[in-house]
Parts: sequence; C-alpha cells; structure tokens
Amino acid sequence: MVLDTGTTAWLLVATALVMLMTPGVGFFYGGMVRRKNLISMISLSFIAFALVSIQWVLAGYSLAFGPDTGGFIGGLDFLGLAGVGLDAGEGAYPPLLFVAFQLTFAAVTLAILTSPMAERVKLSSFLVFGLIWTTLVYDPLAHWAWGGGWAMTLGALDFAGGTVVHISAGFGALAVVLVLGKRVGFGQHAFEPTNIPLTLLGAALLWFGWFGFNAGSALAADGIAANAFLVTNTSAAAGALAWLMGSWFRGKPSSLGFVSGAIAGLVAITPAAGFVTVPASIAIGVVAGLLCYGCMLWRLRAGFDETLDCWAIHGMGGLWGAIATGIFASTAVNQYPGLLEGSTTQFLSNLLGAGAAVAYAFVMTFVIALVVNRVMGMRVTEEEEYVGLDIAQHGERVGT
Amino acid sequence: MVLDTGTTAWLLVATALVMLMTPGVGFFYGGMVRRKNLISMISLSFIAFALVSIQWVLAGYSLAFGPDTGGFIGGLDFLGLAGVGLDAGEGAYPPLLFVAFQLTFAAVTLAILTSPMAERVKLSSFLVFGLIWTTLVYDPLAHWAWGGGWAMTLGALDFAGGTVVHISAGFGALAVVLVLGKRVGFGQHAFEPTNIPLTLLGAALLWFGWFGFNAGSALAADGIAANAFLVTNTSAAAGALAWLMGSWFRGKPSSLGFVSGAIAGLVAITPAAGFVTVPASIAIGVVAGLLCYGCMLWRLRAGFDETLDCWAIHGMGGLWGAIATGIFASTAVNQYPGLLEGSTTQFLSNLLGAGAAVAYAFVMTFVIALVVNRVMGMRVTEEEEYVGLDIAQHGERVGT
Amino acid sequence: MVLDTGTTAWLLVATALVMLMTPGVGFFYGGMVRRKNLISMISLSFIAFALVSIQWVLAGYSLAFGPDTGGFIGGLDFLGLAGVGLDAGEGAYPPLLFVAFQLTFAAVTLAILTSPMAERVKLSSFLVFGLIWTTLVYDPLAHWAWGGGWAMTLGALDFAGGTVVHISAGFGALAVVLVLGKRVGFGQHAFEPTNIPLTLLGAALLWFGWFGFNAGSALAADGIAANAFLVTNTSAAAGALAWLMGSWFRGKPSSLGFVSGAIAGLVAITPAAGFVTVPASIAIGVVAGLLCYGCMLWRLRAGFDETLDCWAIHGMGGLWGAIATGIFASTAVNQYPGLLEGSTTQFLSNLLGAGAAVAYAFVMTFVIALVVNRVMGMRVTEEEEYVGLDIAQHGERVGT
Amino acid sequence: MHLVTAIIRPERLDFVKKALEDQGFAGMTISEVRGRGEQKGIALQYRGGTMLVDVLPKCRVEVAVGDHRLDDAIEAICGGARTGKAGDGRIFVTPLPRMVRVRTGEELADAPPTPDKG
Amino acid sequence: MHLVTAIIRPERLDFVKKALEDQGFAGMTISEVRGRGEQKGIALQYRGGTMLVDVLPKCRVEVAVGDHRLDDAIEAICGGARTGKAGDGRIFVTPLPRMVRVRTGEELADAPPTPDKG
Amino acid sequence: MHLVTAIIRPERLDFVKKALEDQGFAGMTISEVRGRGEQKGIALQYRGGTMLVDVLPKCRVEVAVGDHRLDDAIEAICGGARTGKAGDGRIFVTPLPRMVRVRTGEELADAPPTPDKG
Ligand SMILES: Nc1ncnc2c1ncn2[C@@H]1O[C@H](COP(=O)(O)OP(=O)(O)O)[C@@H](O)[C@H]1O
Ligand SMILES: Nc1ncnc2c1ncn2[C@@H]1O[C@H](COP(=O)(O)OP(=O)(O)O)[C@@H](O)[C@H]1O
Ligand SMILES: Nc1ncnc2c1ncn2[C@@H]1O[C@H](COP(=O)(O)OP(=O)(O)O)[C@@H](O)[C@H]1O
Repeated sequence: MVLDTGTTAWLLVATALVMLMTPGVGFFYGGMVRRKNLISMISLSFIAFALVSIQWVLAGYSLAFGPDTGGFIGGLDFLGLAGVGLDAGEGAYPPLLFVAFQLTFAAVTLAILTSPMAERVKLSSFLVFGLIWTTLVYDPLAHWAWGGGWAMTLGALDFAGGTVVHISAGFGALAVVLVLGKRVGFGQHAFEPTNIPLTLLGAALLWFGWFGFNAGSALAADGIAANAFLVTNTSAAAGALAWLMGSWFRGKPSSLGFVSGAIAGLVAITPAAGFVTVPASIAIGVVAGLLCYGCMLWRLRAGFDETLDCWAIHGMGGLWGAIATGIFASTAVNQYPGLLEGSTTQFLSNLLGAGAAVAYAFVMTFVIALVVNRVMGMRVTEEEEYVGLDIAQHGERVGT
Repeated sequence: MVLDTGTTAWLLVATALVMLMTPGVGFFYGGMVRRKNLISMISLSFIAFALVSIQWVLAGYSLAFGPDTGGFIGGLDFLGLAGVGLDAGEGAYPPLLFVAFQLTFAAVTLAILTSPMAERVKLSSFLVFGLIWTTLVYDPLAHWAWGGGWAMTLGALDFAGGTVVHISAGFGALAVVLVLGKRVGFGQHAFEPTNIPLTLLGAALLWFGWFGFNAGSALAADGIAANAFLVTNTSAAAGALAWLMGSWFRGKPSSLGFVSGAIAGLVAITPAAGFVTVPASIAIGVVAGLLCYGCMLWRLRAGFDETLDCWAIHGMGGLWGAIATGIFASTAVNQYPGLLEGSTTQFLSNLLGAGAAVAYAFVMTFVIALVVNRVMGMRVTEEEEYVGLDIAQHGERVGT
Repeated sequence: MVLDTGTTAWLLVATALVMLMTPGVGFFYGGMVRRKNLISMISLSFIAFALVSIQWVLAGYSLAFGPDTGGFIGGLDFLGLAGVGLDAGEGAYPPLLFVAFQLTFAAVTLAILTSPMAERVKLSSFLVFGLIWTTLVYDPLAHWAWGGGWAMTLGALDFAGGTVVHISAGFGALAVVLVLGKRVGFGQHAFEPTNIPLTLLGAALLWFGWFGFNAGSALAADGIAANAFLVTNTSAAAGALAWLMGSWFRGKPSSLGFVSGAIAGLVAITPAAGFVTVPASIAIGVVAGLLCYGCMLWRLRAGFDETLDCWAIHGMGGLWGAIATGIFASTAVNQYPGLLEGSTTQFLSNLLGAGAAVAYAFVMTFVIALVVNRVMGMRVTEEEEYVGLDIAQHGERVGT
Repeated sequence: MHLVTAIIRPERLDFVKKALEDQGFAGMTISEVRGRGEQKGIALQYRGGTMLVDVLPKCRVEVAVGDHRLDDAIEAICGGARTGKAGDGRIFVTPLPRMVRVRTGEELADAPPTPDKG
Repeated sequence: MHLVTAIIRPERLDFVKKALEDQGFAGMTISEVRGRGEQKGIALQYRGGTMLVDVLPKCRVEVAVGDHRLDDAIEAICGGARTGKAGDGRIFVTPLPRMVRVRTGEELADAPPTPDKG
Repeated sequence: MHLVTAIIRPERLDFVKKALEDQGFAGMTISEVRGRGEQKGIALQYRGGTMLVDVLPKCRVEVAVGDHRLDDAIEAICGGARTGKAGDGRIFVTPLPRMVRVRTGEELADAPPTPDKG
C-alpha cells in the first residue's frame, strides 16, 4: 500500500501512548506496596520495558510476526529486524512503525506480570525469567492471535490484546505465585499501601495510554479507531463506577476500588474495542468491574498472595473480555457478528482462543518459574525481604 | 465530507490529551488541600470523569448536540448515541470521535467545579449533584455555544470553551460556596498545602492537555490548529510570568503563583485561540495573570472559602477571555474581526454570550446545590471533616 | 508545498510531547536534590519554559531561523513572528507550527542547564542569565545547525539536536559550575535524594516526550519518523541496561543508574535518529550508557559539583552522539553514508560541528555567567542556602 | 527543669505556639505523631481487606522549662490546644536534670528565661 | 507514673497494639523513627557515590502507665514485638511525675485505669 | 542510666553518628522534627495568604547511656553537631531508670558497654 500520513501520524502517537503505560503500571503497582519496596516495584516495570525493547528488535518480533511455522510460532526471517523497512508495506504505514507499536505491547505485558513478584523477587532472576517468558510465552501467543497463527486462522477475535496481553499476564501471575509463595507476614499483619496518589497517577497514565492501545490497534485513523476509543473510555468508566458501588455496598467506596474497576473495564474492552457498540461497552464494563472485584475478594479469602491482583483484574477481566467479544460483536461496528447476532461460531472460536491462552500461559509460566527458581532462586532471602528490596536489591531508598 | 486521516489522527490524540486534563485537575487541586483530604480531592476529579463519561453517551451528547429546540437545548434524537456513526459526517472525521472529544470537555468542567467542595463535600451528594449539574447546566451551555443554540446563532465566539467550560465552572463555584459554606477553621488557622510538587505535576498535565483542548477545537489539523497551539502556549507563559512578578512585588514569587498564572493564561486564551495573533496572546495572558491574581486576593480578603480558586481563575479568567476575544479577534488569523478591527457587533455578541452564561451558571448551580443540600445534605459532619474525607468518605489514607 | 494533514497532525502532537519534557526535566532533577530545594528545582524548569516561550516568539525564532547573516545568526525579519503564516510554507505544515515545535527545543535546553545551579542559584539572576543565554548561546547554535548557518552548509548532521540542545547544555553546565562553585557542604556530607520515585516519573515523561523530540524532527509522518522512533527507544533501552550493568559491577544496580543510562542513550541517539539503523542504535546506546557512567564517576572523583550530571550525560552523551552519527550514518535509512560506509567527510564534518559547539557553548556560557555573577550575584547567601531555596526564594515548602 | 511534652491536635498547633510565645517560651521542638486516647477507632478499607485505623494524626510539642514556670507552660498549652472535645490531647512532664546548648557547649540551668529577666 | 517508650519493628506494631489493648492500655502515641542497635549497617549507592545506611525504619510507641502496671506494659510490648531476631527493639522507661488531660485540664494521677477498676 | 536527646541540624547527622561511634555508642534512635530556638522566623507565602514558618527541620538523636559515660556522649554530640552558628541545637538529658531488650526481655543495666569492656 501507499503510505498514509494520517495513519502513520496516529500510529506514531499510539505507540508513544502505549509506551507510557509501562511506567504507568510501575506507578500503579508501586503505590500499593510498602515504602521499603517502592523503588523496586517501579523499577521492575522500567526494567521490563528495557529488556523487552531489546529482545523484541533482536528476536521477539520475528518470533511473533515472522512467516508462520505450523500455526504456532513465527520464523526467524526478521531477526535483528533484517528486511523490515521504512516504506509502507501491507499497511499504509512503515513496517518499522508496526514493530515499534507491537513492542510496547510485549513490554507492558511483562510489566503487568510483576504483580505476583512484588516485594520478594530477586532482580537478577527477574531479568532471566523475563527474557525467557517474553520469548516462550508472549511471542507465541502474539503469533497465534495476530501473526498468522492458528487462533487467527480459526477466526478468534482479539482486537487489542485481551488474550495476548491480559490473559497471558493474568494467568501467568497465578502460576508465578504458586512457585514464589507468599510474602513473609502475609495474612498475619496488614500491609498498608505506601502512596495511594501515586497509584492514582499510574491509573491515569494507564487510562490515557490505553487509548493508544485500543484505538491504535485499528492500525488506521478511521471510524474503527474512533469506535475503539469511545467504547474503551465508556467501559473504563462503567467498570470504575461498578467496582466503586460494589465496594460501597460492602464498606467504603475506596479510590483504589475505583481505579481497579477502571482497569478491569479497560482490560475487558480490549479484545472487543473494534467490534462492539457503545451500549454494549457499558455492559462489558459493569460486568468486568463486579466480576474482577469478586475475584479479588475470593483470592484474598483463599489466601493467595497474588499481590497486586494481576490475575483478578487482567486474567479474569481478559477472559471475560474474550467471551464478551464473542457475545457482543456487532456488524453495526465491524464485519463480525457475535452470539447476540446469532453467530455461535464466533463465540466458540473466541472461547477456544481464550481457553488455549489460559492453559498455555499458566502451564508454560509455571514451568519457566519453576526452572528459574530451581537454578538461581527467584526470591530474595528473608533478611533482604525484611530490610526491603529498595535497599537490598537497588541500594537506594525512596527519599527523605 | 470524506474522512481525512490526518484530521482524524489529530482528533484522536486531542481527545486523549483533554482526557488527561481531568486527572490533571485532580492532582493540581489535590496538592493544595490538607493531607487528610488528598485522596478525596483527587478522587472527586476521577469520579467526575467516570460519571460524565456515562451521562454523556447516554444523554448529554444528545442534549448538547441534538437537533436544536428553541435555541436552548438539543433534542433527544441521539440518546445512547443512536444514529451516531463511524463514517465521516459533516466534518472530515467520524461523528463518534466528535462525541468522544466533546465528552472530555464536559467531564473536565465538572472536575474543575470541585474546587468549592474541597475538604467538605459528601461523596454521595457529589454524585447526585454532579449528574444534575452536568445535565442542566453544562449540556445547555454547550448547546448554546456550539450545538446550534442562540449564542451560536448570535455569533458569539467561543473557540474552545471559555464560556461553556470555564465561566460555567467558575461562576458555578461561587454559587456552590454560598450553599456549602466555609470549612471548619477557615480564616482561623492556616491550611498548609500537602504536596506542592503534586500540584506542579497537575499543572504540567493541564498545560500539556490544553494543547488538545484548544488546538483540537480547530477540528482539523491545519493552520488554525497551529495558531491555537502557539497562542495557547504563549498566553500560558505570559500569564505565569505576570502572576509570578505580581506576587514577587507583594512578597515572594511562589511556584503556586506561577502555575496559577499559567492556568489563568490558558483559561483566558481558550475562547480566543482560533481568532487572535501571537502578540495579542501575550496581552491576553498578562492581563489574565494579573486580573486573576487580584481576584484571588480579593476573595481571600472577603473571606470566601472558594477553596481552590476556581472562580478567580476559571470564572474571571474565562470572562476576560470572552471579552478579549471580542477585542482582539483578527482577520489575519480567522474570518472574524474584533473591536480593534472595528467590529463592535462582535464585541457585544461576546459580551452578551458571556454575561448570559455567567447568570445562567450562577443561578442554576445555586438552585441545584440548594435542593441537593436540602434533600440529602452536601456536607459531611463536622466530626468527619475533622478526621478528614480520605478516611471518612473513602476509608483510605494517603500512605505511610 | 500544500498542507498535509497527517504531517501537521504529527507535528502538533510532537510539539506537545516535547513540551512535556521540560516539566519532565524538573521532576527528574527535583527528585535528586534535598527536600528543602525541591520546589525550587522543579520551578527552575517551569520558569525556563515560560521565559523561553516568550523570548522565542519575540526574538529567538528570528535569530535562529531568520535569513542567514554570515553563517552565524539569523536576521531580525521574523521579530514578533511578523510574516510567519498559517498556510503551508516550504514544508507540508504551517510555519507557525514549526515555530512552536522549535520553541519546545529551546525551552528544554535551558531547563537542562539548571543542573549546575541546583540548590544555590538566585532566582532573579537565573531569569537574567537564562534570557541572555538562550539569546546568545542557544539561538546561534540552532541557526548553525538548522537555520542555514555554517554547520548546515558544511553538512554536519544533527537530526534532532544532539549538538544544539545537549552539547550546548552539557558544556554550558561545566562553565556554570566553574563560576557558581560547589554547594556548601559538598564533598563533606552526603546529600540524599529527596524523592526517587519523582525522578523516575520525570524520566518516564522524558522518554515519552523524546519520541516527539526525535521522531518529530523528521518533520513528516513517514518512514524516517518511524525509524527515528524505534532507534530512539532501542538506544534508550540499551543505555539503561548498560548503565545498570555497569553500576551492578561496581555495587548495586540502582534505579537512578537505570534512568540515567536511559537518558544517556536518548541523548546519544538524538543527532543520529534519522540516519542510523536499529542494530547501530544498540551500539550507540550501550556506549552512551557506559561512557556517561564513567564521566559521572570521574566528575565525582574530581570534586566537581555539577550537581545533576548535565555535563556527564547531556554533554558527553551529545558529543558521543555527534561522533556516532558520523560513524554509523547509513544509506539504508537516509541518504547520508557515515564512516562505516566509507565517508570520512561526513565523520569530519560532524566532528567539526560538535567541536565548535563544545567550544562556543563553554566559552560563551562562562562569560555570561561571569558577567551576571559580577553584576548581581548568581548565588543565594549561605544562610539562604542553609534554609533551602524553597523557603528562601519562593516562600514555600514541599508540604506536610 | 522539666521537659513538657504535649500531644495536641495538628490544627491547634498555631494556637499553642502563640500561647507559648505569649508566655515567653520561644524554643520548642515539634514532630508528627499518631495517637489514640479515648477516641474510638475507624475501620479502613483496602481493596477488599479491612484494617482498623484507630490512631489519628497528632502533633507533639516539646518545651524545656524551668521548674518555676512549669505551670505557666502547661496552662498555655492547655489554653491553646483545648476545643473541649475528645482528642484534645495530653501533656506529659518528665524531669530534665541537664540541658546543653550545642553551639557553645554550655550547660543551661534554666530554660527559657523568665520574661521579666529578659 | 512512668512513660514507657518502645522502639519496635514497624510490622509488629499491630501485635503490640493488640497486646497492650488486651492489658487495658488503650492510650498510646506512635511515631516513625529510624534506629540502629546491634544490627550491621548497609551500604547505599547513589549514582556512583556510596553512603552507609546503617539505620532501619522502626516504630516508636509511647505509653504512659501507672507504676503498679509498669511490668504488665513492658511484658505486653515484649510479647507483641518479639520475633527473636536482632532488631526486635528496646524499651526505655522514664519517670513521669505529672500528666495532664488537655480537654479538661485535670491532672491524671494514674494512667491508664487498671482493668479491674474500670 | 540517662536518655540523651539531641536536637541537631540534619546535615550534621553523619558527623554526630561518627562521633558517637568513635566513643563506642552504637545504638541510637533518629527521627525528623522541626524546631525553633533563638532563630528568627521566616514568612511563607501561599497564593496570596501569608504564614509564618518559624520552625526549621531538625534531627532528633536519642542515645541511652550509662551514667559514667554521660559526659562522653554529650561531648561527642556537641563535637559532631557544632558549626558555631545559631541553630546548632540542644541536648536534653532525662533519667532512664529502666531499659529492656525486647528480643530477650532482659533488663539492661548499663548501655552501651564502655569501650574498654566491650
Ligand atoms: N496513656 C497514654 N499514653 C501515651 N499517649 C497517650 C495516652 N493517652 C493519650 N495519649 C496521647 O494523647 C492523644 C490525645 O488523646 P485524647 O483522646 O485527647 O486523650 P484523653 O481524652 O484520653 O486524655 C492521643 O492521641 C495519644 O497520642
Ligand atoms: N543505646 C540506644 N540508645 C537509643 N536507642 C537504641 C539504643 N539501642 C537500641 N536502640 C533502638 O532500638 C532499636 C532496636 O535495636 P535492636 O537492634 O533490637 O537493639 P538490641 O538488639 O541492641 O537491643 C534500634 O533500632 C534503636 O532505634
Ligand atoms: N526550650 C526548648 N524546648 C524544646 N526544644 C528546644 C528549646 N530550645 C531549643 N530547642 C530545640 O533545639 C533546636 C536548636 O535550637 P537552637 O536555635 O540551636 O537553640 P539555642 O541556640 O537557643 O540553644 C531548636 O530547633 C529546637 O528544636
């Protein structure tokens, strides 16, 4: 195709917006841990971004978007971005820009996955784990859904990464927590968040960046992008208000509940953004807010220290989003009808795509975490955990 | 018209930029209240955004931009965005995108209006008040100026919302403070700001987002947008330096003075951004900085607890901006001549448009606040105010 | 040329992104000073932005981009932006937008230069110094490289300001520290950073804004912009990981090291972004991270109180970037071959351009600082330094 | 001498300072604490979990005073800090046999000077 | 009366509060401090420089108690705060000849009331 | 035993710590306070209003010492904290009849050990 400057302009910006989500995750998570682990928590996201940035241009992009191999993984043709050019390719934008756009998705996924490692992971092991995980879990999943893999062939819809990003991080988190175990003292004494305004800032950056995430996934500056933009915002608002009301019912309407609900709404609309209408997005958001809130309550009761609720919000929100896409997809928006418009096939394809991702992410992550833990230990010592990771791992502290 | 990808790209981004202004208001305001109310203050903006996001797609857009009814309000044709499409309409962009763009304006206006409720409003009452206010005050005002209402017919110029957003919030704030009254202890002991850097961050996000606000209001990626961008920045800088110098004259040049002046300059240039030249924007900014500074000093002397100076900065800055637009509008920029180019009509139209908005916003807000206060009480109890709204309303505290 | 909406849209956004870098510098620097100087440190950046915003539209743009006078400076034809229009000029965008875009570069440069003044500069003197510096140092350097000056004629490549912005600020900083001297107590007791998360936030905003800085400098939404975007990100990530590893080797891998390395990588890729490939950008980033880390260690050992390492990171990173551009420039990306593709000329031109900028920035800055210091004193009194600049200069303190 | 340590409401700090100054007590040390007296606790909610926040922010004011002025100091603090509601605070008085001025190293026998003496 | 000042691990605060409550000590004042006992120092790194951070965050808990309940208070604190490892903290006991309730201005002779008495 | 409480300039903390260590005083508790001695107040401005900030940040250092080492501790602190200008700080000495190590529950009779003994 010939290069379209409007589309290119939008993709440049969308890429920058999604990039901002990774530090956003860092601040969102960081504000909720204890003060002695704040720098560590933010740094995990920053480091995840840098790590994946390098991995992606060297190998990740090729594994995800290289020529299909058996429906499972991409070929090695684009290692080091060999042959990926500046002139418009299949789309109306430079292929290099698509590389950059997709890079930010891969990076933020690893950042989201730092939730179950909060306040206890060893930095060196995180680097090793992260590198393996993004290569063996993220890259194949991206290939399945978007790179010509089996799920794409099957017709499972994932507009902007509900499966690739959120299910993979969410169910991966569940696996990680099984290997890493609880923080010392979890369930015994209260862990108070260190800086709620910082979490609110992170949430604001996430909400802001998510416009690039979802509307950018239209890969064009057109009506689909506009639809994705508006349903994204609507679902976020609906999720936020739903969680707020839900927690009000049980106690006080906390600001953390509000932003958690917003993230839940954003996650759930992600796979659906280019396929559903605004009214449907309200339903998707409300259900996401209430469902994820319920899942969080359950995991607390069950005593899982999946510290920052990556599973409850991203995992379950993403799963609901994949199902909801199969239900609400509408030909009023895009060419795909969902269950409500009579297409059982679409619904089942989406179910299958999501289910496979759940299983693959959970099992593979478990194996990787187990191996890394066996070989080099994924946790710091108890003494280091007591002192805090800021001092123990980074030799720094928040400030005076 | 046919869809233009460049215009669409710019509007997608501008919408995201304006969206970021609402948390920006939250941080800007939040840093200036006492520590025990910081989460509450930020949350009011976040909640305002979610609330208006839902109201707007259900009814607000239709009331503001539906087919005109008597010059006063839009019809109900677009309830739930029925019939608002993805394909380019009257503009070179998808109508759905215009919905999203305008949504962010409606949301930020309610956020700005939280100033006089700081540290004392009851959350449930704010939700009710906010819903009524955005429906009965904001939506009609938006219709008057932009949706085909009487002010638009008259020819009153409001490029990006000096009247609709800033006058309505500013004079609404004056009305709210009459109903809500002062905080306990106001005028007796000093209320020190809890976190000035957070306020500076909020100001930075506002300045950044305002480029979307003003330059986005060109609804095109063209020369008018470029002009709006540059005069916005210039007026902000001029306002900031003017307030800084003014406060230096009376004492020390505070950082809060600097950013307040910047906001004053941004507010004042808002209605004028697409109509005036860069040199005129320096004059508009300097006058805004000094005028709003004077108004703030006056309201402090007068003992009004309009806590975060929404009236002094947005109300009076917006009023000055509406007048300044009538004075400085130049055919060198756009087709409209102002007073300096001999058009008394333009000047008077703008005066009338602004005056009507002042009166309508003040009276309607007063009535709504009065009724909500009578029915459910808009203030927390004195005991809750003493403990702080973070704990009392949200069950949270800033952190450790 | 005829106006292209895609290009215009991208430049509007890129300008906003670069604007955000100036508060980003403020937060980045601010988090590293002591608590009693935090507001002052942030404010210096904010004030620099406002000051240059006014200077630029009045005179700076004309001096930099007015008709060439002897290869050294631009003419006065565009004073007050006379004759700078809204319709597309030589580029496919409104000339006024180019003014705004370039304005943000001039502003951030002065903000970067506040490093050696940290915790000791007198605000009034900073205003005077800043005004003179941007006029006599920045504007000529911008003219040399981009406005038709001798370096441009010579063919020295500086894609986005490695020389104009970073070398000028970095070597200017070295000169300033010679005049201003050390902070009281430097080298005697430890100065602990007040708020590392704030520095991380600043770094995130810088990384984000830098996409506008570098990819925007393509002045088009095309393949060069896409290339600039991706190499920028890659070099930042490489620099961050390199510094992290370097500091790990000597002790603990600090988060401040990570972000310093990222900035180093961003600085070094700046002049090269439109000319080099992704693999080259990894090399550029790694060398930048290690080199700047080494320079910082050296200046600490040497006892220079160039407080926030503007010289080590921006000066030396910029110098390396200019050289690296001469080495790695590739015809696979743009029309210019570098040393590796056999062009010694390109390499030498770049060396000359950078060398001249180093000399000019250092000498001129030294003279200006000396004169301002002689006339009005650039430092606060020792008593004010002890109390802290927030109270002494601004009459404020961070908060409770 | 005695060291008078008062735990007061943060918003009464200015009044306490004023009252002390009026009595000639210029030197003082202030810090932020949290405390609980007879006030009831408040339940905080944190993403589904609950924690009891039963302590509220208070200011601690410490003043070293000579024995003959001890009652004046206590009275001044009570006067400035009192609102009449639960949570007004407490005053603790501990013996202070010695006090030293760092700048000079001198032992201060009595602090602060009585207003009549200067 | 005596003022009991305990320097404890922050994460044991809830247990100490609970233990004190169980013994009928409701009033207390809490603040954040940093401290060093027999624990070794830790070297912090700051962009190339190094600084020794040898102090770790602790909580200070102050309780005013009547003399006949002093041992109960100490025991309660020790019981709540102990983990058995270095860094568990210290308790300082200083004499408290006088204590005043600000709200009423009354001198409190004994604090807190013994659980049997009320 | 006595509890030595020093209010010093924050930037002298490292020197005071060093001086105390040199004398064998390892244990200490540090906190942030604000204080006013003979220094004049400073007027803060807040968006048009004015407030008097007359207190400046200080560090409080507490060291429990045996009676025979009391003067050594005071001297060490003065030596480390002194700059010779107003604002150098004060040292308060209060009696400390009892001290308990939480980890073991043992009463500590004398703290810290004299350097010769320990
Ligand atoms: N027994 C005590 N020991 C230590 N501090 C106390 C005690 N009782 C009260 N306080 C402190 O005094 C503050 C004010 O308490 P307040 O509720 O006014 O006490 P009361 O009304 O019981 O005298 C509390 O927040 C706490 O910090
Ligand atoms: N001599 C002392 N003077 C003042 N505070 C002390 C002293 N010794 C210990 N502390 C305080 O007690 C805390 C706990 O110390 P810890 O290491 O448990 O002491 P130890 O094991 O020596 O009794 C320290 O962090 C410090 O705040
Ligand atoms: N009378 C007092 N009571 C309590 N604290 C005091 C008193 N005098 C001084 N201080 C504390 O000592 C700190 C140092 O005071 P400084 O100005 O050096 O005192 P001076 O020179 O009067 O001895 C003050 O900031 C304050 O915290």
